[in-house]
Amino acid sequence: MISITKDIIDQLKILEQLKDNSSGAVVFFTGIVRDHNSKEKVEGIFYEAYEEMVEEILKKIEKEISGNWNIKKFIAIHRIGYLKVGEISVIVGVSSEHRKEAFEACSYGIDNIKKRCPIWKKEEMESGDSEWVQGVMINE
Amino acid sequence: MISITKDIIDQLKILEQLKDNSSGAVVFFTGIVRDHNSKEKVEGIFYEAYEEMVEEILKKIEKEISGNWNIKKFIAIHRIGYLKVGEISVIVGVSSEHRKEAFEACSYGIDNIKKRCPIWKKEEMESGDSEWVQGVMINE
Amino acid sequence: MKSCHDTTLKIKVFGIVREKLKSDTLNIPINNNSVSLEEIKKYLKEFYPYLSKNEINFVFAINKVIRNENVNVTSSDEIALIPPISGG
Amino acid sequence: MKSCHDTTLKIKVFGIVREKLKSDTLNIPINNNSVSLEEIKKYLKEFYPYLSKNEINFVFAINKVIRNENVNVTSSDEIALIPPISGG
Repeated sequence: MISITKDIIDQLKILEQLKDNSSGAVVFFTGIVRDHNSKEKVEGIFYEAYEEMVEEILKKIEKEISGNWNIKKFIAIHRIGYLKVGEISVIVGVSSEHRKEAFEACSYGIDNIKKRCPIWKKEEMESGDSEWVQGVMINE
Repeated sequence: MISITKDIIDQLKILEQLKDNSSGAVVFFTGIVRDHNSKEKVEGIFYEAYEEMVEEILKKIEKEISGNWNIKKFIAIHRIGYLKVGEISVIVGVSSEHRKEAFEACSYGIDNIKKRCPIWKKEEMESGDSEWVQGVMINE
Repeated sequence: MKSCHDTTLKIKVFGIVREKLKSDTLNIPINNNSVSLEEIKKYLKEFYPYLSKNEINFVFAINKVIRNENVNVTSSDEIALIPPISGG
Repeated sequence: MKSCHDTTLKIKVFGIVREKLKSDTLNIPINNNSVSLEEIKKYLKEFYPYLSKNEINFVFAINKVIRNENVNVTSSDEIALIPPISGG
């Protein structure tokens, strides 16, 4: 299950959805809005996406993961809009029989979301300033 | 925070405890009682531990992790007693500024729990049979 | 008599580019049925000085696929300008 | 006159060993103040035939630390027999 959403990400619901009685391992990654960047205190982050393209790429990543690892369930959700410090921006969860696969697939998922999804963020500082984060060229 | 417990593991509580506004990443592993082994349907698993020694080793692992990775919080809990299919036997969670550290530390945590903690399990099959799982020599 | 500018290409823009140019779509008038990405780039850099600054790098996505080659596009294609990304 | 068996070492056992031997503690009478792990092993294998079977491998933990060397222990040490582990 993959998606891009404006809603608060409900971790417990996702943990429930990952549950599978034939799986022995669940690995779960969450990205959280930090209270600082390298220079300043941060109050929140505004995320913007080319939504339709992000969904296409998330589908591709899901397919690559199912092809490369023997996993049971895969969930990847990226939130957009304004998020306060401590809120979850992205979540990647994998369940599988054995933990090695779950770790590898989860790590592949988040790495590829960051490398390939057209999403942009603007940090809103405590000082009142705001700044678009200098990103990396898309590698899709 | 490390512990060995007879109680049901409350994932949401642990996710809350891992939360830290200065951390950008949380990685979370759960081991779950599977409904099968290589031959048979499983109904539950009985876990037994040399509890005091497990706690010593969990403390060591925690210390190694704090020494080797720049992380914010580390939680490792192993449950003992009788667990039904779908219940969580072990949980390892890490929060850190960046995801690489969280993935590595979490994976190190569960690998070392499996290699070094004196814990034993006996599978209770649907057939009514039960069997101690052939383990690995402790590597502590 | 045919008008000089028959068609308009719409280019989606996001993030810092959308903000700086104060629009989520850039319109490019074209004479022909199709036009190459290089020509679009040239046009954009001419009419949107912000995009000719060195610090803003971008690639195009055509129909939600990144195209690094200099392909031709028409007004029926979905074209987007993708500056450096920072999701996660 | 000193008794032949002055002291008793207590050995904690777990898992399949505990179940097979129907006890979580094995008592070993010793003559001296201290005894080596090799001697304990020899005694256990003699008096608990289950432990001399090939399929059951084990090591000792002394005061919660695995000791592979043939150290000496006394009755004040916490001694445990650790068969292959299977946590997680």
